[in-house]
Amino acid sequence: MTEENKFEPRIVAFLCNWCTYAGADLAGTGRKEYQANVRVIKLPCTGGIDPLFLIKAFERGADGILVSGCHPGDCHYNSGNYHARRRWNVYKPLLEFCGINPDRIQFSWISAAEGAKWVETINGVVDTVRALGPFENYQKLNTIGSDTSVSSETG
Amino acid sequence: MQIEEKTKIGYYPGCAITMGSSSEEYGTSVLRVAEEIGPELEEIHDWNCCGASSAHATNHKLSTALSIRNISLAEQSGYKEILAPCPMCSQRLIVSQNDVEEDEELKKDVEDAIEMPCNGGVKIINYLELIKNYCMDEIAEKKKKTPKDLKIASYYGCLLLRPPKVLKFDDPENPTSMEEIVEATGATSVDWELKTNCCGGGFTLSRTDVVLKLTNDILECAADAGADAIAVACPMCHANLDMRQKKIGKEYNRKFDIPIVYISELIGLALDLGPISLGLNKHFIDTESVVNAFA
Amino acid sequence: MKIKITTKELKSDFAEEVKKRSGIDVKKCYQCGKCTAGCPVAYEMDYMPNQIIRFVQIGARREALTSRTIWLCASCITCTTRCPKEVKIAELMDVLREMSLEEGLANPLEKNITTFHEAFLNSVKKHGRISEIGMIQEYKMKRPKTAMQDLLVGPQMLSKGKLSFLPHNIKGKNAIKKIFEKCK
Amino acid sequence: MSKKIGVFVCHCGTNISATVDVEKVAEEAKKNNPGVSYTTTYKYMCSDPGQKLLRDKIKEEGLDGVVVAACSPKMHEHTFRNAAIKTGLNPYHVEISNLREQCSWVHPDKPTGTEKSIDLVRMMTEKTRKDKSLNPIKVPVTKRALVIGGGIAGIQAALDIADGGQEVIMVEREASIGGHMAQLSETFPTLDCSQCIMTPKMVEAAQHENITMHTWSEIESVDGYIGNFDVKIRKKARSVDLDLCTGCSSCWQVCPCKKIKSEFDMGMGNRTAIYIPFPQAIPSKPVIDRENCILFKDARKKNIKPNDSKVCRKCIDACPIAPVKAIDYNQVDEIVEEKVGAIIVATGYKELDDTSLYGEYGGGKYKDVITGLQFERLASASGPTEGAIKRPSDGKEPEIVVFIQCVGSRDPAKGCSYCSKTCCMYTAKHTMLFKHKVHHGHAFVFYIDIRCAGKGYEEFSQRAIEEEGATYLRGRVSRIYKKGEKLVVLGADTLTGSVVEIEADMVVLASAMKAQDDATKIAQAVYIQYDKDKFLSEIHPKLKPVESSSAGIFLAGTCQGPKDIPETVAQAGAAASKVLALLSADELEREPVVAKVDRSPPPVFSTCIGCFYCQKVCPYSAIESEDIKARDGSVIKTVARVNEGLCQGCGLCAATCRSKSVELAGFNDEQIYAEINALEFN
Ligand SMILES: Cc1cc2nc3c(=O)[nH]c(=O)nc-3n(C[C@H](O)[C@H](O)[C@H](O)COP(=O)(O)OP(=O)(O)OC[C@H]3O[C@@H](n4cnc5c(N)ncnc54)[C@H](O)[C@@H]3O)c2cc1C
Ligand SMILES: Cc1cc2nc3c(=O)[nH]c(=O)nc-3n(C[C@H](O)[C@H](O)[C@H](O)COP(=O)(O)OP(=O)(O)OC[C@H]3O[C@@H](n4cnc5c(N)ncnc54)[C@H](O)[C@@H]3O)c2cc1C
Ligand code: SF4
Ligand code: SF4
Ligand code: SF4
Ligand code: SF4
Ligand code: SF4
Ligand code: SF4
Ligand code: SF4
Ligand code: SF4
Repeated sequence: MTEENKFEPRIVAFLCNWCTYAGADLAGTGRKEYQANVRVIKLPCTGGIDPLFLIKAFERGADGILVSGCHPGDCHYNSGNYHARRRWNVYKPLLEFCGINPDRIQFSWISAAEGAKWVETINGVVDTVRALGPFENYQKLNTIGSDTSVSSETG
Repeated sequence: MQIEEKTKIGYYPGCAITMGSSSEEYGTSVLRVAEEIGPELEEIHDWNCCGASSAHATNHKLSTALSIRNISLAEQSGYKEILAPCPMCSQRLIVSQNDVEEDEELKKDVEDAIEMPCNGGVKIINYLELIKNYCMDEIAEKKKKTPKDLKIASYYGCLLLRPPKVLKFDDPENPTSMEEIVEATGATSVDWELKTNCCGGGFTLSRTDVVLKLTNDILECAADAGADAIAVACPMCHANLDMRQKKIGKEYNRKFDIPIVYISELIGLALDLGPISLGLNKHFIDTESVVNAFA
Repeated sequence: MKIKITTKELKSDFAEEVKKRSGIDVKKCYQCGKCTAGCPVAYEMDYMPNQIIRFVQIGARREALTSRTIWLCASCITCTTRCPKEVKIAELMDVLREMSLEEGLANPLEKNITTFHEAFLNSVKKHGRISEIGMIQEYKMKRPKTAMQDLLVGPQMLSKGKLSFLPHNIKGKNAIKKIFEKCK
Repeated sequence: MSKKIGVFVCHCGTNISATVDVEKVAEEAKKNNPGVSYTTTYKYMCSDPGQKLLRDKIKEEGLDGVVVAACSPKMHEHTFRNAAIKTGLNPYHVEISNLREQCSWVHPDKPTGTEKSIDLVRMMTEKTRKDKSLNPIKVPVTKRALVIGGGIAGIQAALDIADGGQEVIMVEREASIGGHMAQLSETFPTLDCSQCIMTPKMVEAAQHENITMHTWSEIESVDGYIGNFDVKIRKKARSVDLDLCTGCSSCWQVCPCKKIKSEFDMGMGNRTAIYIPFPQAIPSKPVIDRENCILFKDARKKNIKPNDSKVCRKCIDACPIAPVKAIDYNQVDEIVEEKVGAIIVATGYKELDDTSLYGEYGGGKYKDVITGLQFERLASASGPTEGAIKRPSDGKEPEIVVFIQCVGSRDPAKGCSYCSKTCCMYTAKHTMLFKHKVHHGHAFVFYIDIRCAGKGYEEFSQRAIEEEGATYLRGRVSRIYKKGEKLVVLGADTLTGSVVEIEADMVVLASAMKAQDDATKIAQAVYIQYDKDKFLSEIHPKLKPVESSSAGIFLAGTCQGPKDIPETVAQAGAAASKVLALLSADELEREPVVAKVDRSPPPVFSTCIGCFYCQKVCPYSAIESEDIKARDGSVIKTVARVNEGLCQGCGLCAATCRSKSVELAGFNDEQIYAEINALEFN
């Protein structure tokens, strides 16, 4: 159990440049403290996120992922975030198929003005994933080898 | 009417510091020091009480008339300057003079009441001003004694300085004139915070509790700043700090033994005038330590 | 504390009346509270000095004239000295006291103070100068509850020759009486 | 060939170094990373010496990739990329690790912050390794500007641009330009008559040879990009031919529909169905209000063409223009297309009019509870009462007027947290105007704070109190109810701790300045952002206050947030100068962060399979189709191609393309995977 307590989830956040990244900056400007488990990757738009990026991140050891962009209707590129969401609907079964509990991937809309929401969201994601425990499927894959079958978390 | 101009300064003691009054040692020492180093003071003939806080607190016109009568008397005697060592008096006289200057109607009413004209042109000064204007060189010249290690907190109170726009004397928040005089006597000035705070003034009889609180604050501050004695230039401040000091101590559980000396007494000591001739025996809190410092 | 202020009060020209009597324009006060902050007696007052000004501003005549504050004001003029808008608060207190007496509104809880002023002025009226002992006597008689106060101080003062039994009478005693008459 | 990467870790004074061990970050950046050939830390990287250090080291160490670990890229990415240019290094080999906003400022624990910083730097280092040189894209500039909105902001901006020698197209939704300023009586802080200073500007704009004005018009659509916008303007059917009409007034004098509430007068006065909004309107030519005109109503009922209706026709009969009348009932909307290089949005504000919001103030039930703008119309010499202050209910002169500040502003419970910034001042003004007109009147103002920060403003509000005798009461009004002819206002004066009850004759609400109802529509039409209150967003509140998030589109006036006329005019001037700067060049450079479709050598030509999914998702219609032809002209393949002028670099296409044939420069898959791989979580 002590092992459990020590678990610190590793979170990757894919953020759009215009809204959420700026929102995260604002949290900084406002000196709003949050859990340090997150590593941010900035993209012009969440619509430009290839779902394979997410799978790759899990493969590299992430325990959870946040994708966050502008509010609907506020997208810097008009409709990018909408596409992101739609694509997510298409790829969700794919991720589940890959043995990834969809709770490990969260989406949110955080505008450049919502520093506090960023803090709330990121803390939420960290807590959720902490509760889910480490995502070990891919690590096992890497370390043990291909002969071990991967048990699906979602089952 | 032809008035003969005088070089002497009109002396307005006011009720509190005349002989046989509660603060007579102030008057005694002022006159004694003036005898020694000038300037020549001459009591204004038949002066009356300025009405002090009771008059201005309840009747502006009366307060003004009572004060102006004294100024008009001085005017008629040809004085160009009046010394009023009691700050209450000097403040009342100056404010009244200012009020009639600003208010033509008031001036008429007052002249009618006192049945004398009031032409202005007489300057009213307080005791610190007198010393600063006339006596600093004389003190330096005629000083005979230098106290050993005597730390003095200069306490101005309110009325010497306020209202500043009318009195136009020293810096109302950080005055220094008393310290300059203290240092001229050879004593050391201590830096302390409450030197312009109010002591409760005229509430000594009616709201003794208020006076006790305010004077306690002042005594504590001076004591904490390391003062051996407090110098004052006001009979009310003196009365409140000196006469009530024991009671303050009792009320606030702190024993004070801080002599309260008039600035004129300090000058007198430096000039080596006898302590008794300065009235130093009339204090409630023993002044021996101060007298001894000049030995 | 709750006061109800209605159009009648708000429209009354109390402020104008005060201005006429004293030249003090309370409208200038923007209620910053600096006067109160520096007032040595504020801790004892029922209304803060700035509230007294506020009462005058909004025509709350009764509240101002029946307050204990106006009597507790020690006339130290700290407030006037520091007011950023150059409102003469201390001087305003004078006017309010005057009006309060005229209208018989002086707060009975501060009777000590009003009595003291009376006794003081009576002495001046009688003699032209203060007879301290006479004044104290009058005051103590009128405020018997205070009679026991300062029992220790009085004799000490006498022994030090600081209280004389003889009043200082001035020559122009009558002139002083006249002044009192004319300045009623 | 492996890159030589330099890592520069900034202390930012102590902003970073207090919670991040910068030395350790620099050290770790080098460890196990042969690509990193140089690391250092520096107190202030963005300072001149900091930039010089960067330049010197690029040259001395022969760096061909740089990571600056400092503040947010939004702060200084530009600075450091520009520094790189001076050394000859392509700026897109410079990347920023955000150690300040997203690490040191939010993680006070030093070991934690240090560990995260090390990760962030490693991720950027890996990305940098994959960075490619990119060259700015040059696009031509159409030397003409569009100004949307003809209030004082739009007029000022248009005049400034026109005086600068460039052409301006101005689009105003209403029948006249002028906006809210034309409605005002006298204006703070100088109390000069609004019309007197406004009208000359309106006339000047109308007559300026460089300004083309479209009133009664709206933006239909905006396409294109900075320097090259295609604008479609809908000229709504005015029913009056602006070329023929002389503004003789015959028509509106005869119009029998006289009881229509005038929008310009905020419903305090009436107008006819054919009307000019106000006497000084520009153009001073009428429009027919088709909703209310008898003839149009008849035509709608009978479902016939308006001109075939036989009812009324008084206006056309009165029109003296011959042989063709200036009135044309059958006129239809017209779409005008314009090309412009820059756009200024100056669509202004609206006054809070949702009366239901304030049920406690009568919720619109009491006629004598009016808004600030209504009071302006009452006080205006050219208003419905010719400047006399009269109660709407019975036309009597009010003696006691209560003004309530912050109505709809600073009221989070009613959904509005911001301060409208102008109402403290205009309320002070209103009390003065009232006192000037009703000498025996009493003005009472309920306020929470008096916010009059501006040159001469504090003095202005104090004047209202000290000289003009307005009584200010500190507190918000809780309730207004009617008692006979009077309105009882229940408020408080928190300064005395008293309940205040005023029997008023009239109440004026300092109603909030709100964003226009269609603000979001305009924002979406021109691709710009807006804030939680629907005011249009500037890109940086301090350093780019008139720039929107879309290149080439600028903001002026109250569409960006509440402000008064001086500030509006200043901002309009600023926006105009930005436009003039933009239009001064024949072509401009754009960031090369754009998509590109693969072109391979024959026989493949392109990996693109021509599915055009990318085209479907591109929000800017930047994807075109291109035929790859053989020498003989026969089409070998039809593939996608990105129009670099239109592409805004969102990356949607790249994420969509299944054959991985389109990639976004600066954020290609290789770069992103490099970042992900660098996570080193395992
Ligand atoms: C009661 C009151 C009193 C005031 N008094 C003063 C004062 O005394 N002094 C002072 O300095 N300021 C005062 N102000 C503030 C002043 O009104 C504004 O600062 C100023 O009018 C803002 O001008 P603007 O051009 O930004 O907006 P507006 O005046 O609102 O102009 C916007 C224009 O854009 C048009 N428009 C809107 N949407 C579109 C669209 N989609 N397409 C085309 N056109 C569109 C509108 O029709 C309008 O003509 C007052 C405000 C109020 C509410
Ligand atoms: C304590 C404080 C905190 C502040 N905080 C903020 C804040 O958080 N956010 C914010 O937006 N604003 C803030 N401000 C306001 C901000 O400082 C000013 O708005 C801004 O600096 C004004 O810039 P400026 O260029 O007009 O003037 P300045 O910064 O004063 O620049 C004027 C320059 O001109 C030079 N100069 C002067 N006279 C001459 C001459 N005769 N010849 C040649 N050169 C001359 C000066 O040396 C100086 O370099 C703050 C101000 C203060 C006082
Ligand atoms: S200091 Fe002056 S302005 Fe401030 S509250 Fe007192 S009187 Fe009013
Ligand atoms: S004059 Fe009165 S109100 Fe003013 S500070 Fe002194 S005691 Fe207070
Ligand atoms: S570069 Fe950024 S982090 Fe470094 S000193 Fe400048 S502002 Fe601070
Ligand atoms: S009558 Fe004809 S010309 Fe005259 S204003 Fe009307 S439309 Fe214009
Ligand atoms: S047709 Fe008649 S109602 Fe309609 S605008 Fe003309 S005059 Fe007015
Ligand atoms: S400007 Fe004044 S009245 Fe308007 S919202 Fe702000 S504080 Fe309230
Ligand atoms: S999505 Fe890819 S393959 Fe399809 S047209 Fe676009 S670039 Fe070509
Ligand atoms: S990146 Fe692609 S989808 Fe986005 S604007 Fe450019 S071409 Fe269109």
